[in-house]
Amino acid sequence: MSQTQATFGTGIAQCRSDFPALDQDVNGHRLVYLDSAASAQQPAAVIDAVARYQRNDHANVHRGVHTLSHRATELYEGARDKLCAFINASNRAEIVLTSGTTEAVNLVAQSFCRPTLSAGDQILITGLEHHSNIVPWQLVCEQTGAELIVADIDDDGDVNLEHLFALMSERVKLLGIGHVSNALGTINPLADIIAQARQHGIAVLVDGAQGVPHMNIDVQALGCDFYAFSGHKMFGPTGTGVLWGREALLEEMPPYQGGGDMILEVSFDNTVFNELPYKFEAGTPNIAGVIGLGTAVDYLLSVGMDSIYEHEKTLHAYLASQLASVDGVRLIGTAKHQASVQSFMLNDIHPHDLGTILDHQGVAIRTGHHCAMPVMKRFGLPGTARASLGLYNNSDDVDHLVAALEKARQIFA
Amino acid sequence: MSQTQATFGTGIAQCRSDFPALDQDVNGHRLVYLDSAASAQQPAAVIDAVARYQRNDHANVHRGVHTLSHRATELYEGARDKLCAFINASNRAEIVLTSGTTEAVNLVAQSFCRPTLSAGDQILITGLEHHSNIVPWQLVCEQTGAELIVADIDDDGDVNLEHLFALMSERVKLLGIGHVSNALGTINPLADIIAQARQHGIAVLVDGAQGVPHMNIDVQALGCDFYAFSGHKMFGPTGTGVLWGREALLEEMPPYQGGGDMILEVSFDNTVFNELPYKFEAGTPNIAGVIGLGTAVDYLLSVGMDSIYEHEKTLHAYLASQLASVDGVRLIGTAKHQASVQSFMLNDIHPHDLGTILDHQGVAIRTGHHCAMPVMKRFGLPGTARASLGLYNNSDDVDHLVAALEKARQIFA
Amino acid sequence: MNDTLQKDELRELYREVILDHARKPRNFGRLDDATHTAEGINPLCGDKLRLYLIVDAEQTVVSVGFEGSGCAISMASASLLTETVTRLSVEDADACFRTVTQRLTQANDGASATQETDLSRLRALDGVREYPSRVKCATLAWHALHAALKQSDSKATTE
Amino acid sequence: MNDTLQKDELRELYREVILDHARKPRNFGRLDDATHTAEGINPLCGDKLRLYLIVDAEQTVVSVGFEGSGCAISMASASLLTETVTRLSVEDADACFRTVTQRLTQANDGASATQETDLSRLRALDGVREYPSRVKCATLAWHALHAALKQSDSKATTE
Ligand SMILES: Cc1ncc(COP(=O)(O)O)c(C=O)c1O
Ligand SMILES: Cc1ncc(COP(=O)(O)O)c(C=O)c1O
Repeated sequence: MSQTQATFGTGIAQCRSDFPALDQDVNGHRLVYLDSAASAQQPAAVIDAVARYQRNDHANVHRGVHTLSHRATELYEGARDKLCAFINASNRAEIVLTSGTTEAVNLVAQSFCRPTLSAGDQILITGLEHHSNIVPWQLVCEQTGAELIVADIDDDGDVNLEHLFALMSERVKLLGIGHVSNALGTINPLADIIAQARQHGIAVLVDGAQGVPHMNIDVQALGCDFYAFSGHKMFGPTGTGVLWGREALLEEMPPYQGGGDMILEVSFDNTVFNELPYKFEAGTPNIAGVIGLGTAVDYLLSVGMDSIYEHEKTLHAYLASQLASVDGVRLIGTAKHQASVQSFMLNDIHPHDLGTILDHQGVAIRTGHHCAMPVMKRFGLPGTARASLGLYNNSDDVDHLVAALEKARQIFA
Repeated sequence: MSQTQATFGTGIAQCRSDFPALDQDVNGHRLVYLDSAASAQQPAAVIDAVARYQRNDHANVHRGVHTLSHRATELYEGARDKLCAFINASNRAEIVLTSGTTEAVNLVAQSFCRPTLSAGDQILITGLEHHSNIVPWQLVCEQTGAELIVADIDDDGDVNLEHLFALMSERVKLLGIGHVSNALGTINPLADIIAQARQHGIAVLVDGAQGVPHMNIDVQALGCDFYAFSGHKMFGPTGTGVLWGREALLEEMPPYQGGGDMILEVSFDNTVFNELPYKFEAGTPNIAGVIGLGTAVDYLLSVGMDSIYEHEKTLHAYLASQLASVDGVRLIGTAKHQASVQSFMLNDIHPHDLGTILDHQGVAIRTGHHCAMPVMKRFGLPGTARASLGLYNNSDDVDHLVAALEKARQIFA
Repeated sequence: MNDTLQKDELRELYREVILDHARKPRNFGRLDDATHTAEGINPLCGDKLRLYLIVDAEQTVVSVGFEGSGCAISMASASLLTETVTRLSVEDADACFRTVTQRLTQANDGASATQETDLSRLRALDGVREYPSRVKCATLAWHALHAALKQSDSKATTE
Repeated sequence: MNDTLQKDELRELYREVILDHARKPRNFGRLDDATHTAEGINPLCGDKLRLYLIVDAEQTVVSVGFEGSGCAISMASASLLTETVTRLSVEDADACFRTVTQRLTQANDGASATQETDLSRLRALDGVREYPSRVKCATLAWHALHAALKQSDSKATTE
């Protein structure tokens, strides 16, 4: 069925075999997994690290003097160190482990914003955001009387920078902005945006869920205040994530949740919170998941973030051009800089129907609103079909997708 | 080194071999794991279920039309159904999946209490509680001006019921109480306590972290309003947990976190939250972990909760009597009804030193405050040594512990 | 790869009658004088529709309309629904809800004997049974029907 | 099981001198006229101590005391600390902090040459190196020393 041979990404091409889930047939066809933006597959190294940990080293962390507890703590805290280096945080105290991007954003909304926001203050986001970077701000605005304001996006799926900058003022206390749009693939020009926000004294949270898996991240160079991302999108386990925050800000913030591990001393009159990052990590963490996430970091580094970025850039260009060449396909999201994601429509076929027809041919794409309903509304669509790439995809996958679309056209002819 | 043969628990005895982590040497000795109250080991069935899922079926849940997404959703929601039946919830909508007990308690503090508490109101807990059932209430009391009040415990480690009942009044909005104390093993007489609370219209949250792994739980029979527990204490993965709540209460509560999956519809003016239980499950959940937790439920049911309870009851009695027979040992926690946990001191040896000496002989116990500093303070101790049992322990483990204590006595002679 | 078999299965799902109803839904539009109405939402794919019923004094559904948008399966199912339940008693209409949901979620199609109603046109939906992830689309309008018959304004989801 | 070897390793950790210092800590008690003080907390095992220093005009540590409770290792280490740093210059005392923490956390014991101070009594702590989970106990008092020398009242933890 494949029309061309993989013509690029050969250096990275062998990575595909590291991912056991990709080596299967679905509905009688080789699986073509184009849904990594929703959740990525894991290399065997990650799956095995988690299982090995459970078979040999599991115990609760931080609180035990026995050998297993010590081993578990070393592995768990070792993963934190890896994450710290991976995004170039200045200090492991800045790596707060969460259950995902969503919890990380909620933590900032509740611990950074809620105590200080009041009526008249504003939180600024863009029209591109994922629900996880919208609803937490809506909730805190409702709780405090602050106002949520939203910068428009244009027809290509770029944030309208003029509008965004015009909305910035001293009233704005925080800007929440995605690194890469999960719906349209737009890479936001963060350097400019953050520099501008700085001038107004606006704190910046970057939703990096779709950034981290695809490019080298240096939080210090970015200049933001918070950077949030999820383990499961970067080939690590579900139920893991990171909130990176500047130490000085985290230091000032009250804890988010109460419980074990986040305190130094509890009495009924007076409770002393633990130091960073533990102040924000209440209860038994996802130990196995975090250890797996550390292995995912090792894996990504062994492949090389720059190779990944180059590979995906080339492949995305191929994806976009091949899709555009299909009769009746309309690309949704044609921003100047895009990464890994391409949304589209085929004639008037509802994306959900398209998803079923492709799945029937072994091609897994996502269809629907992609947790970005405002983006859909902006384009007047009920949803889109979205193909998204991970480091393991190749041009053959794209060719399969295109071939499968032909069949959809026939059925709905 | 073992002085007696395992003389009971033979029916359940073969379970031990289901747990790979128990089959190892630590410091040259067979591992004797007596720290399940901190975190339990996993049966191979759970470890394998998680790995199998990652190798074959992983994708994001709820939002996808393709085969893997459908499989993942079926497995994930299937686990919810298992949990629902396991604790006899009346309805799967009442099973809110969380990252653990700690998050579950914080959810109730923030979504149930915070919107309605005000100065003059009270939250009632007992002197036995784990930090996870103290600090979330402290935080919400500070946020709302409500008062945290605490029922005393007596010298055996029983809650002083007279005091507890005397503290109940219409001012008390919620009682947070553990099912089983992780520090002292006390099983609270929940039926009486909940009945009494009901008379004052007090909502009751039971911290079931140490209940679920050891006995059959029927939340409807208990009559409480919320029941919280953790996956990793019941032989399931870390990063998983459950808040069970009465549907009518959950229905009224605002969401806890905002994000994907917990909404039906997002626009910048108006966001419609999803129905139960999804309203409380923002973001990509710990899919693999929850699937593993479902397998842990299968495992527990296959062993039988009543057998587990009986086995551990006998073994706990043996543990307590063997410990008490060691010269210089003082039991901490001698409540009428105890489960699975025994704290103790040996002469004036600091528990931490004891932990090291036992670990050196392959015996893993926990030492310190067990995230229950108020209990330690009550007994005037910096911490205790704590041996805790899981279904896989046997009398041989107890004998090893006792033998290892002899060496500690010699060193500190 | 056996393209023929697949195409057949897909054609089973997307039968001509389904495509036809999806493209030209019958009874599409709001009924201003509706006595019963309910919204159906499928958060998975964004299907969203509102059903309008006019029930007369004899408890007969005299008129049915719907508006909304969604995939071919949900639109066709809603359209077929309007044709099926018009002129039925409220009781029979609600029995249809049960029959259809059972029929689509269970392997066999045991149900339809429970009533007199002519459900033959609903056979068009049978292909959905092979696509469990699409059953929600096919049943959405029926859940809305059930909700509408229970109360006058409510929201149904298939989650 | 080779009980002899083990007993030896444990005896290396719990040497007589450690047990002696733990049972009868030297310079135990609050110094009311302290010029510098800091608290050390090890949340892991609940070790908690407060160190008091009197530093004179020449920047010499003229007196050291501590109070608190903890395991044998942390108590003995604090007791040994008070004996070691009394009469040292502030600079040398702080150098001790670095030497001890390095010595206990690194496999080899390279450090002590960096200064003139007599650290011989601290060899008693060397057994701790085999017990990574106990290093925090042994270094707790030293972290408090470092914190005390930096500012007049602060809290140190070994997390
Ligand atoms: C009685 C009790 N409550 C709550 C918790 C907190 O559970 P987790 O750390 O899994 O959130 C624990 C365990 O640490 C516990 O033993
Ligand atoms: C851009 C973006 N932000 C946030 C999220 C939320 O991440 P999670 O569901 O892992 O919390 C996602 C993924 O769903 C995303 O793509």
